[in-house]
Amino acid sequence: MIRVQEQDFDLGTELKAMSAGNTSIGGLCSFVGLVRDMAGNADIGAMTLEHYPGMTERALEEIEAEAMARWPLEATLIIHRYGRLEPGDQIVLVAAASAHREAAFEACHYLIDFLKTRAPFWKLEDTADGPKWVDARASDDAATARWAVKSGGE
Amino acid sequence: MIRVQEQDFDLGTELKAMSAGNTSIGGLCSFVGLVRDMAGNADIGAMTLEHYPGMTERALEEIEAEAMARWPLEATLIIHRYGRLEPGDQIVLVAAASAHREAAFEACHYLIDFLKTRAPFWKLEDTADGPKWVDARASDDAATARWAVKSGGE
Amino acid sequence: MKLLYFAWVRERIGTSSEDVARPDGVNTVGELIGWLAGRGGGYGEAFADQAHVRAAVNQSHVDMAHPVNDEDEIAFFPPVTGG
Amino acid sequence: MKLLYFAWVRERIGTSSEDVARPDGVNTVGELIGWLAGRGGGYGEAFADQAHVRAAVNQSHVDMAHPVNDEDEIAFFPPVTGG
Repeated sequence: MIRVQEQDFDLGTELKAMSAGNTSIGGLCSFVGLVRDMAGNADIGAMTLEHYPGMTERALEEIEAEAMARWPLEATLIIHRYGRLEPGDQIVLVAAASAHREAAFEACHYLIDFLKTRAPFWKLEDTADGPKWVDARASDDAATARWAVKSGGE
Repeated sequence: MIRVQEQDFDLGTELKAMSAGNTSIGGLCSFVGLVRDMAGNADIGAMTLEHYPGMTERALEEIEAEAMARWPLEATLIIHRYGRLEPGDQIVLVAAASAHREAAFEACHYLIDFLKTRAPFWKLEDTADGPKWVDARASDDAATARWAVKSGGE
Repeated sequence: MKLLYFAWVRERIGTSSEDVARPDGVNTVGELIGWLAGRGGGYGEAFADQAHVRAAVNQSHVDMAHPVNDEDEIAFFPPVTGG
Repeated sequence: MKLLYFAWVRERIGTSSEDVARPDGVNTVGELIGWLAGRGGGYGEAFADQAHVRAAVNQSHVDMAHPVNDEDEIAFFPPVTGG
């Protein structure tokens, strides 16, 4: 399941709903991304997340479908927020549940890596010099690229 | 933090407590292990987890300390249950929080891999032929061994 | 064609969307960028550094050689920074 | 020495712990296993397949060559299966 929303989400509720009633699940791996204060940059705080409604949902559904095709998963979840976010706020949740822990870990990692380079979101950060668009990071491209050569099995 | 307990734990409460008030955290990765029904083996259901009180806590603390030394982590959590567990029940929670997502993912993965091969727990499964001790899996040893050759960075 | 702009591409151009009739000779995303940049002003600024502009056609990421058609929804934006 | 047994090692021996005076010539975990196995009965069964018995001395995993001393807490158990 994927959701794109402005409001916050409750981590425990979301994760419990994924595994509830499915006793084929042996492992549930999740990752939550949070807005952090930049160390030594007290002037960087809140941010505003812009996205491309329509394409965002498509991109997330594609990433989810790819993970489902690549690993034996019982459930996946992607929730991504947009709008105004303060330090400590939850930005994104990705999770994967499987009979096997390696599949759950790898699929969860895959979801966040591809989301970072494919989902159409843009971060506008508050700084002492005014709002500033965050630059994409080469390390995120590298994180996505490695899945092309890694074996997808367990 | 590590905890060894018979009672269940609330996933959302535990994960929220890890990141509460720490805005240096950019990512929180967690893994929950659950008792699963073996596909095609409806006769395998509940299990009883035995452990070695004292050594269990020591082993988990060591694993946690090793992860803390290897990655730049803001918080880690290991909760492992013992006693009687039914299909769908939570067995174990491991989680790692860091400024960086790769560190959170790798440390979380490391925690569960080492816990599987070093923490003194033994599973006694109910089967149609009576209770049966679960055999250790070679794949768990392999999962631990790979950390010896993998780079510990991000 | 329906054109959409996001993040600093949107800010430089000064609008988030517009309808444009496909000009003669504009058959690819790259050619459309060239034509838009030729409008000057905010468009010139937005497309001055084409290495940092990405495109989607009908809500899928595409490269500069991708064809554009009259009924397409075409979006321009910086490299994404979600997650 | 305080000896502890877990899982099927415990079941085969029939007790979870016992105090034992270190016999002459028993200076390593491996030698202790040999001496315990020589007791026969449940001990013989528990240590028949030594490849599947693991040991801890003072709550740390050790190999068969590890020394044992009079005041040690020494545990024997199958390979662990937690998580």
